[in-house]
Amino acid sequence: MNHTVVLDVADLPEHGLGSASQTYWGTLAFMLIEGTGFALSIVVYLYLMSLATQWPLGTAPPDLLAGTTLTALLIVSLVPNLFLARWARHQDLWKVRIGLIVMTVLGVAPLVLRAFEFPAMHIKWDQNAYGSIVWVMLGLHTTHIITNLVETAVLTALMFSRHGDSPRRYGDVSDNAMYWNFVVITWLPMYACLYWVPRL
Amino acid sequence: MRIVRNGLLAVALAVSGCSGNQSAMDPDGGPAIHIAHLIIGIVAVCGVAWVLVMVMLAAALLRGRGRTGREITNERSLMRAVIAAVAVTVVIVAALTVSSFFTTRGIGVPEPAAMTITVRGQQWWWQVMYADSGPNASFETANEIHIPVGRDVRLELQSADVIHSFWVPSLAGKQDLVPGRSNILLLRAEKPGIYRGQCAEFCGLQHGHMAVLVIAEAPADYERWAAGQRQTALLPSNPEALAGQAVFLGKPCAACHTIRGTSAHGKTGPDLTHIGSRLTLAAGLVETTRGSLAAWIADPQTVKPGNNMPTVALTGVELQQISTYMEGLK
Amino acid sequence: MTRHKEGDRRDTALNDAELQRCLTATWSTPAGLWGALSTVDHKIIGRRYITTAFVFLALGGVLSLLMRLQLAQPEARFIGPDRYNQIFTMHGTNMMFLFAVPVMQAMAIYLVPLMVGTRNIAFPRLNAFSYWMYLAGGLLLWVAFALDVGPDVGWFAYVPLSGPQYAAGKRADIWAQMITFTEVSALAVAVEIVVTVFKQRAPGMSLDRIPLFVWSMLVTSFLIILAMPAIMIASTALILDRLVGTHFFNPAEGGDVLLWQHLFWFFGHPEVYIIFLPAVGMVSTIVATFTRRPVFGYLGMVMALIATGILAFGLWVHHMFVAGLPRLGESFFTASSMAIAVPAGLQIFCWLATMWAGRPIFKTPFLFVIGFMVIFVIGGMTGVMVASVPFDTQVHDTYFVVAHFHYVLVGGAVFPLLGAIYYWFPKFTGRMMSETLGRWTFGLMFTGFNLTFFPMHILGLQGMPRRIYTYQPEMPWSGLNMFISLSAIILALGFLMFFVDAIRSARSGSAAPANPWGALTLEWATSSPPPAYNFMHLPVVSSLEPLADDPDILPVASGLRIDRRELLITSVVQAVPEARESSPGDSIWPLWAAAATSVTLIWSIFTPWAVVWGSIPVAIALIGWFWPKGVVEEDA
Amino acid sequence: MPNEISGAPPESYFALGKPYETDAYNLSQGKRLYSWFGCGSCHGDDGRGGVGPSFLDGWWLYGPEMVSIVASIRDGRPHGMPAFRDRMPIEQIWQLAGYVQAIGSYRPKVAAPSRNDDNQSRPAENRGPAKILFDPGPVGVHPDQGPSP
Repeated sequence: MNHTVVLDVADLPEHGLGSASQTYWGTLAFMLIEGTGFALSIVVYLYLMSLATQWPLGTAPPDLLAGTTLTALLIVSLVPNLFLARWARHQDLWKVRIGLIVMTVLGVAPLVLRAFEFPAMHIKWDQNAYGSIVWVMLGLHTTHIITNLVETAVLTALMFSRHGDSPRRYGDVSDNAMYWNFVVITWLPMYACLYWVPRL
Repeated sequence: MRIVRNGLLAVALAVSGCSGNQSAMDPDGGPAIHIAHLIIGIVAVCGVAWVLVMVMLAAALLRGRGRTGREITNERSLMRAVIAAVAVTVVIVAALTVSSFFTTRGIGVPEPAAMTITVRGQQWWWQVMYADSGPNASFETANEIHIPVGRDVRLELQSADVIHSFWVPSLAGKQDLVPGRSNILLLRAEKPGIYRGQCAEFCGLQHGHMAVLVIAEAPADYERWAAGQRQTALLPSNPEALAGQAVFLGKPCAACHTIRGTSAHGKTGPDLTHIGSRLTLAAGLVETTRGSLAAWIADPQTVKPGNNMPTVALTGVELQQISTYMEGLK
Repeated sequence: MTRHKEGDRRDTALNDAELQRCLTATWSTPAGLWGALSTVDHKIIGRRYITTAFVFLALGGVLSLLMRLQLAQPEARFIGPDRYNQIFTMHGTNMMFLFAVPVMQAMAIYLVPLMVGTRNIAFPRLNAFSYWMYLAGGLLLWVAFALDVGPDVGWFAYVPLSGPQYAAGKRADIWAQMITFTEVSALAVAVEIVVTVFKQRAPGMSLDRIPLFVWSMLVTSFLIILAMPAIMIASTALILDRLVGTHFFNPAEGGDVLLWQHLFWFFGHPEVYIIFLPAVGMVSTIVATFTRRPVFGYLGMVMALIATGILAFGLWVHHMFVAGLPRLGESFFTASSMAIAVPAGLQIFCWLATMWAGRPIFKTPFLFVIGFMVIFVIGGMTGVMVASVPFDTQVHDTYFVVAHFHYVLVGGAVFPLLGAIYYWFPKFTGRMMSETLGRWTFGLMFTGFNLTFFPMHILGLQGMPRRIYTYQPEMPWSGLNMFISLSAIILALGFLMFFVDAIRSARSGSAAPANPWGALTLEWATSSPPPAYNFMHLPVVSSLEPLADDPDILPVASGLRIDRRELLITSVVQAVPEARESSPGDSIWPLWAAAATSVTLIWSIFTPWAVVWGSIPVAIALIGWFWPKGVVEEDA
Repeated sequence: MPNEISGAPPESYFALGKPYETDAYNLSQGKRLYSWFGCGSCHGDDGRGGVGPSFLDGWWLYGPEMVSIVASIRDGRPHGMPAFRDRMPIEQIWQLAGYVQAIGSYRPKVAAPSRNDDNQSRPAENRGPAKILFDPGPVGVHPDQGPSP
């Protein structure tokens, strides 16, 4: 088959940024998968609640302190995160490095608070179905914090290496920031569900 | 009583094989008759629709065969045809939905006041509890449900272990027995007969051997049967059976089975108070005879592999005695 | 952005031979074992995927023959209840999770990048990873079966039967963990396909110029993304119940056994469309080619695909009509289940209109499509029947339903798939399959299938339940069962002939030209089989049928780099070029990552700590995977 | 399985990989036998004891070996444990012994029956309830009461 050239693409950039990047769309797709998972876990929670005669089953509603502090911390962490995303767009190496270090610390802090959240539920996973769903929801979200933390830490290391100053890395940083927004935003309905629904 | 039952059995044998009929297309119960009409209706409509589609397919294929040049087809009339076909589909589907809805209402849920029988599914048999005639008169049987003809019977379906499904196709559609829940099913036989059913939800090893017989009798016959079942077990009259009773009570049998009127109060296995009066053994697996009882007791795991009855070590004589005793528990 | 970097080579000034040599050097997979293990070429992985899926099809077919042997006579003793339960569970699980879904995705892995005119799938390393995960999951299941620890709780694994109390041992855990493997691989492929279709379409391939097969795979991928998390939650809850004593499904402690069914069928019903929609795309493609005209009502077809995808999430309760849910709610699900007949009908009518207006050529792929029409419409009709609550109370969990879903899945998916294999075989291998054997295969399968499965409708109405390992001689079922078992041999012969034909043709079939059928989509614009780089120049598209305008001249783009794996990123709606993007090179890390993940998942059947310790090697493998290696692909 | 006075298991038992201790089928059969034969009426339905000693406190009056558990069930023990010699075949005694050993063991077994679909009063069998619930009691550890957990 003969070819006739009708389009010259030589002037296009060698790497797509933002919505022109595949990883951006891939991250969105994975967020859709995980978001569906989070939503379903909330549905399971509400379903079990609808069957129970009293809720929470056989225990008091969870203590608010640890969970609320964590929620506040997560919301606050959005601010440096948004700055980080902007610096990444501007490809400002030093600011991105600092932002990543801040975000790594802000990834560890919620894990500390999370350790107090499990006991604040006043129930273990093997006591009844309420305990099971509560532990699974907390566990599911904790896994996401940990994965994002590892990713942030690896990116931080990368930004200090010779591979750091490249549009590809800045793209990774902004995708990572987008993912952290997702981790924070999905927590909000879970927080409402875990801490406030039992008090209704 | 026995004569009546044997008569019934003979009729059932003549009609549809020795286990009674088990077919959705051979309905003898109110709900099943309604559903059978619906089935015939939907199958007819869908059958006609299928034939029409096939005619169209054949016509379309034959029409263009061997055609060479690209013929100008009138895309607009094609579009009109497709839209019309979709519209017809919508109408058919809506009509079927409505007719299905009305059938559902027709077979509805019985009055709470109707005669109630509790059926508990167990791996792999049916525990049947009659309790509607006062607390003293309650009794229990297994794998066999007697109901009076022409009366609504409300089955309360429960499960002791996994999910089972109660299905006697000639009388009604199926309904699951779900652990932790209680489901209701309306059963109504329009004429006397023995209706076979079996578990329809996969429930483990012996899911294939979990049959239940519904025996519909004239109300008078039913009352006679129920009166008999309410009695405690007869004290055996012949010495062999008496010896069998002693073996039964001395061996672990009594740990799992109840025989009312004796010291056997086990709850794990079926109530054996009137086991000799039941048509089948091991949930419809074999006919109740002295031989089959002996075979079952001697080696239940070969007769029905995986079932929950353990082998109990018995001598030949003990086996003889215990099966005589069982057979006599009418 | 500098226009030309140093050492940066473009495809503009080269003659064809030189360009081919350079592209081959950049894109081809090295020979040898290491190359095979580290390749990220979507065509190699796609072929591997397809072959593996067909091996599982053959194994699943053997299982079905064993079941037919056991059921041919009443109270047969060829297979005991324990093995039989494993066999039917394996058959269902294998066919759904290891054959039907993977094979459809595998076809997409091979075909979608070609049909949208790009050089590799998006995230090719993830693609390699997904294949290894799929293979590991399949091996887990079959090795377990060979060791007599195959799952025996049904492919639906209803609790409490699959729960801690009634499923002793590790059989149910193996089932649940196998689900995790296939889930991971299916989700990964779904993401790749979505991104490939969104961002890598040839310039000019706007949404209304996407081939119907690609549309169907796009909708399918979204179904996977939205449905699979449900089974992920369900199987995790099951494993937790069994391993660490949670109470999701324990009614005594506030759990619920119907929760499992809701979650399972919220996944399980879309699963049917995950299998069926790709087949719809295949049918559309084959119909268009063999009637010599575009499919009638492109917009309607796309809308029908999307409508089916949306409705698929509103029908799950029709699997639970006899579980004792409120009747009024059930009637709603009757209506929604019936409603899906409308988009399905629309598609059927559009194909009929295409055939009516076209010039049909009766080659083997088209024969399979005709077989599909005959069989699938019956399956659709019985689907309408079981959607009715009262009707379903009589046929649910009987052989009627067995017949119904085999009509839908074999008729609706396997027939189009086999047609698609005959159709694309020349593209996959460069050789034609035998037309004579193809006709025989079709004849045997069509006859064998209908003789095998049609009588099952009658058996179901006669009261024969599913999943029974035997039945008693006094039941009136033995005649039909023997007939079915004998007919199954005809069907098996058809499959055998297909396998013989495929293997023989792959070795010594007649050589195939680039476009043997005169088809009009982009995958036929390159040689058979395509080179490692798919297209010498990336095509530019200006209509729905890019090869229709001028069959000899292909409009293309130029200016891409050839010293690195480069392809074009285009915009989502209009497919306007946005960037030249590199595609990752071969890597062994996906294999290590899959191995580490597999060990973790299998280990976690035995102890929950496996998740903690196993995540360390998984993390190391993933970091190794993503850490930059300083190659040209990382230029930007 | 053997039924001699000592009750020592034969070589074949070890050659088969100690099925009554490691095989989930036998363990879950043992669990059913535990309830069918009314063990719970003295030892508690969950094994925490009552009239008879608890299996979950980490203490074994006659040691945790299979042979001694089998001997206890088969021949009975002083202070009220009846002999089951005539009530169940020796194979079932071994299954029951395996189950009792599993719930009282100091570490969870790989294969064990897991929780019941029932009300829970203790952790599930496969989590090693005796390890979790170990209770040295108010007077501390008795060196004469079997191996310490």
